[in-house]
Amino acid sequence: MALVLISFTLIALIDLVPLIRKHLGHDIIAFLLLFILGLTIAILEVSGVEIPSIMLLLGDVLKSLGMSY
Amino acid sequence: MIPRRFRLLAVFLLSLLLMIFLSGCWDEHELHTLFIVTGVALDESDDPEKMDITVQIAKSQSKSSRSGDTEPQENYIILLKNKSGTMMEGLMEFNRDSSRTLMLNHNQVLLFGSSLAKQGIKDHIDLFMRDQDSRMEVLMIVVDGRGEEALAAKLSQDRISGMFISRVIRTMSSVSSYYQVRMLDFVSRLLEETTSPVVPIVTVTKKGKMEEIKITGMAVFKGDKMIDRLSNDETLGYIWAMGDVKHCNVVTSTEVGKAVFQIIKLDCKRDVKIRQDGGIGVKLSVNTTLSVGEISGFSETTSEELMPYLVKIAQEEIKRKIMNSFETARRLNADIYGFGTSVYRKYPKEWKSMKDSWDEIFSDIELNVQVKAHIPVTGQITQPLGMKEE
Amino acid sequence: MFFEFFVRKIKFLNHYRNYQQNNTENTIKERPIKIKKQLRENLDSLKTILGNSSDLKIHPFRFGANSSIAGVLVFIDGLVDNATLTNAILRPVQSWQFKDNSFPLEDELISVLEQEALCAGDVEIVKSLSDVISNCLSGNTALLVDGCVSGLIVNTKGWDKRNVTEPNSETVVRGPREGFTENLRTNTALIRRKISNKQLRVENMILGQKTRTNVCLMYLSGVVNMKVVEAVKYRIKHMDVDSILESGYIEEYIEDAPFSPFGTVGYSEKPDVVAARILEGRTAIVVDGTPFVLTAPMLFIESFQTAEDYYMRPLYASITRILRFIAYFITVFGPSIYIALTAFHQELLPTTLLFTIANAREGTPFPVFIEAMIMIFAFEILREGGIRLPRPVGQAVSIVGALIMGDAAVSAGLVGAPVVITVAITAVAGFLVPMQNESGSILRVVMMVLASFLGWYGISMGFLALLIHLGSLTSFGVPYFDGFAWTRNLQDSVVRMPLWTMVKRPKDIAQGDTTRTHFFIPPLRPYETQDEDDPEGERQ
Amino acid sequence: MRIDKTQISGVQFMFTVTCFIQSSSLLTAFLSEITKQDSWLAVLFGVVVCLPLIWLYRTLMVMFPDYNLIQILEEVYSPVVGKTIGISYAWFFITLTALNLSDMGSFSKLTLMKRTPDVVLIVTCMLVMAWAVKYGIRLITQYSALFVFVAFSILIASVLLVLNQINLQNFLPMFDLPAIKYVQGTHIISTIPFGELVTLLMITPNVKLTRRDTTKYLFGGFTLGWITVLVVISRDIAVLGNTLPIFTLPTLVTLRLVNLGEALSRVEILFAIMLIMLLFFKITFLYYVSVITVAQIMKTKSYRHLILAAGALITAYSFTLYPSPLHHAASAKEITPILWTFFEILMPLLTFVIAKLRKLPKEKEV
Repeated sequence: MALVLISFTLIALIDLVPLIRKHLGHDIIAFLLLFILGLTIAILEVSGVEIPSIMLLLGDVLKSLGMSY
Repeated sequence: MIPRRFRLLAVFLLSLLLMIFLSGCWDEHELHTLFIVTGVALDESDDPEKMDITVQIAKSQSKSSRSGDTEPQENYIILLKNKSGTMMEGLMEFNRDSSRTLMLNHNQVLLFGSSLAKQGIKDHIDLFMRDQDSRMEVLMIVVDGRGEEALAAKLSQDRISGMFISRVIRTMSSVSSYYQVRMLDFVSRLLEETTSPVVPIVTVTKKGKMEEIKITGMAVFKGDKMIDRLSNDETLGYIWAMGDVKHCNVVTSTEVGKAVFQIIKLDCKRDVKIRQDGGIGVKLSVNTTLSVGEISGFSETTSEELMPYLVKIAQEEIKRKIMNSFETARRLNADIYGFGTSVYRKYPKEWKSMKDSWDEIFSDIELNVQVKAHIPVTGQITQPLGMKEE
Repeated sequence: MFFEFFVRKIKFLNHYRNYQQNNTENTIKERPIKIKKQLRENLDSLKTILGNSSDLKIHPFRFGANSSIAGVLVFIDGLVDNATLTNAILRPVQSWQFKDNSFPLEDELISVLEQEALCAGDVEIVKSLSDVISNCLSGNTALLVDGCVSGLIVNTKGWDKRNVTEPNSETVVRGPREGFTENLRTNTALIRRKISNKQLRVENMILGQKTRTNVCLMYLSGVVNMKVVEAVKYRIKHMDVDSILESGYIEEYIEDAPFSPFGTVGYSEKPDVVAARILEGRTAIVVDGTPFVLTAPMLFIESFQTAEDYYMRPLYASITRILRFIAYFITVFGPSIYIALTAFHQELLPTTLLFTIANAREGTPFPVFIEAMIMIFAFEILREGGIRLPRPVGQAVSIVGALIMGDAAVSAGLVGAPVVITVAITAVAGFLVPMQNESGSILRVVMMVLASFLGWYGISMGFLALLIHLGSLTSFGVPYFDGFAWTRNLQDSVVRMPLWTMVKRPKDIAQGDTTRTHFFIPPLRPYETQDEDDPEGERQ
Repeated sequence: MRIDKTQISGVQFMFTVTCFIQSSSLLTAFLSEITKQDSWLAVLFGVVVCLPLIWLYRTLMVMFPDYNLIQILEEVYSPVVGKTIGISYAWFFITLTALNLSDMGSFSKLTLMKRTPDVVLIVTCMLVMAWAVKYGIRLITQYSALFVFVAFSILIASVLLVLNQINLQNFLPMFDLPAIKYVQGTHIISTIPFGELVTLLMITPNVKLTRRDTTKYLFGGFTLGWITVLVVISRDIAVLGNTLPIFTLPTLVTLRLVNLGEALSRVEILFAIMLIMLLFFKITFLYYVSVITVAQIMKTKSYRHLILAAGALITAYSFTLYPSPLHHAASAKEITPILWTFFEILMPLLTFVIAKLRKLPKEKEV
């Protein structure tokens, strides 16, 4: 957990700070999008929450549509 | 661009992070914490639920303790034994009870006591296939008697019997690759369902203070259970029928004399056919190049007659041996040749109906062996001593 | 606290960078002091400027009709050649007579002296005392005459210098044996003698506020990539350095990647090597006072090309070059692979070899990594010891170190024999590529650390990271690792093709005249004459 | 707007294609489990199926030489629709990266580092890759030729080394499996290694080639790639025979069987080196493409700031993809081919048709 937090803090320090300094709106949004998504998944993962596999979910959907081997 | 200060700071901190991550060394195992396993033997145990597991470990010789050359044999190997239901449990127990971890990567041979082999070995080899540590090319051997005896054997030729057996087998595999039964080959045969695996069988005999290990034929399996064995002679017939033989002797003796030929090259073409009556006909055309190794007798034959005669008796002998071993196979109803697979490859459609009744079809196979021998080389002398002129 | 230090350091670097960028053209220039009419005044100010240095010689004399004119010779003792001084200046000036007995006036006197009296080829008129001083300091002699506001500078340079000898750092079996000396002019002359081409440019500049070192930029105009020359000049101009004692000083100020283990400026001690590089379109930087001449841009592949590669026949040269690549690979990855194999992946060793190693390792007290580290460390100590010591003693050190210590350590069971062998091979392999010795020693340790953590995986990652780093490096705008990108300059990369196949100069380095020869001409066979049907007959 | 300004040459482009296909060719278990001894036939079918597909990609590259895929989508559909499709592509690329990354992790774990946690292997690898992505497309593609060269030499060496164990009988019987298996096998091979070439459309602006050269290099690279796949699969079938389907890494087992005397055994490390290198290349490329895609959709000034965040996302995401390698294998056989068909075949085809109908690109024709 600590490691995850440290590494994400580091990433924010490295990339976000200069972005904010330069006032690059688009870049900040793109960065935050990726960052928050990654952080959420990582934290959920570390704290032991079972994250459903997207691939398997999609597979179930496809199967229910009858598209499968 | 990222400002320089952040970049430097980042590189520094990231490498720090890396260091924290890396400080595990999960896979590090130094050599002196390992036991190098050179042989594993599985035997029947008095407890029917369990089996006896023996592992042979090559002991490393510390330099300082290498006092003299005449060290007792016991110091070269360590034997560990225990009794357990499955292989995995056995290994766990070994690791618990010994000062070092067992390393199976260099395991040379997997020995089965003949009594265990008769009960079936499929369940015991699963671990060896699944575990990444062990390799598919480990040799499978059946020991006449108990496998642990072979591992404990003191040999005059090699200090470690596991290495010895694997070297013997590898030497034999230059004669025919069918002597070398790796786990992969065994599994491949098992997967073919109709084919009976054959595995070399070794016998340990006492010879003074030392022991001797010899290959004494092949164990024939039906499924994963050993049912019988081929003698050395029958084994020759078997490998000739499988083809691709080099450096092998053909010993013939007739009333007029004895001749030993050496096979330079032997190929066997196999042709399976579905007969009119639904049975299978197999035609083996053996094409071989021989050299004359030794001739004695034949004093009544002239030199012109000699060569055709030699060819004839060699052909007959080869054919006889092949037929011999085939009869044994038929008697055991074990398709050691993989005829079933040949049929499957040639007639995949018909095969589906034959597969289930293969045992009956096999016992009804019509085998037709044709041998063609050439003897281009007679060795350094052309005729045996004392042969008639003209 | 630790971070604070780091941040401060980085802040400083940043600040310095800005300073460098703003500080384009305000190098401190002393205001020139004019030469005065009174000789005495001049001498006084000279003495105050130079302080009463004992090697400053001021030689007063009189000349002209009736010795009516007072003059002085100003020079630094030891830097001037006394014979030249006497024969070129003193004797002709003192015996010189005015032709028409008319006494030339002041400044006229100086030019008359220059044109008529002096027996020297390299004479210059200067008007400021600072020029006088700087010239004197570089070995010239100044002639000042009472009543004149200008002086004469005569080239009398003649200090003790080393002869052109065979260089120690790059010895050859076949090829020229001369090496550069510490003297700038000798060095430029050595290059000039190899390339007597009108396009060879020599640009002079003086660097170092305190040392005032002469530095020459040499390149073949029309062949050289002018962007590189501009970049070199630009970087040299922005150097803010007070002393230059060796070309390494300059190298550090102009290189592309100061923190990389790989040097991006080449150097050589041999005129033929430098000449060859200039002919390929590189720029040479000759620095006074050192026999090492810098060349830029430098490619990674250059470290593996030796002068002898081109003097030997191509087949063997290619083999030795491949050998050098393998050696470099061994020197970087040797110990780490050993660690990975013995501590992580024993399954990859052949069984018999494993027994051998296991026997050797039995009873040694340290883990493999520590063992290898100790041996590498010991080797570096021995090497350093051997280099700095006088040669006979150095040999003794290596004998003691290599033979006695190594053997004793093994037989005492402190380290295993295989690790000694590995380190020894690694060390020897490193000497095959002397240019990359530094990077080799650093990377070796890095790889060992990686291997000790992650085994083969660590080595693979290290290798890939190394590739990335190499790929990202540039030397004066030219990709550093480009010779290995497999798509260009193939005739002279991993193998050396025959010289007649190298039709083009290396890409990116040369610009303009990139063709070496116009035709791809293999050697003619002796019986082959210029027939009509010779497809290449028209090349005549 | 060009986010990454580095340029790559035609040869580099060609070897990139080859490298890309090669890297997936070595994990052939997906295919060999289904089509068994006829896998090589499936590869050939796949090649035949993919030739028009590659031609489609090539046409899109030639039609829009200055646009990457996202820009093409925005041009062909309206910006809003294009962006929506673009986001789905972003997901596709990120998922591809994550999939390959977890492949890399599990492969390394299986062959080299049995007890090391996945996280360590993946994070280490990701950091190195982030470093590579930072320098732009040129850096990584300039090594494609080297990697292809190494891969080919190892491949040839491995074929020679197992020559004595090859049994051509293992290819028999041909066409014995139900037809649906061949369809499935062909589908897998055409979507998993070959169809992933759709990612190349993201680097079109970095490749300045004429129409002819594009065709030449694209198909040249593709040919080299499929030949590798074919050789690898045929070799494995010839050596392993009917045991082929039971192994998770057939190639590794094949190389383990190499045994020419005691010294020349245990060469599987070659395979490990090769696969790590090739996978590294592929993941770096995909990583780069993912970052560029996100940057393109969000219209950012530079992509460099997104590298680490995207890397973190991909790393975290790769752990959630499949609960176990078994699921991975099952899904690769049944689900992924169908899903990928949308991105790799349908979408480009649709785009092409609509672009033709709308007579795009308009001003470029001049």
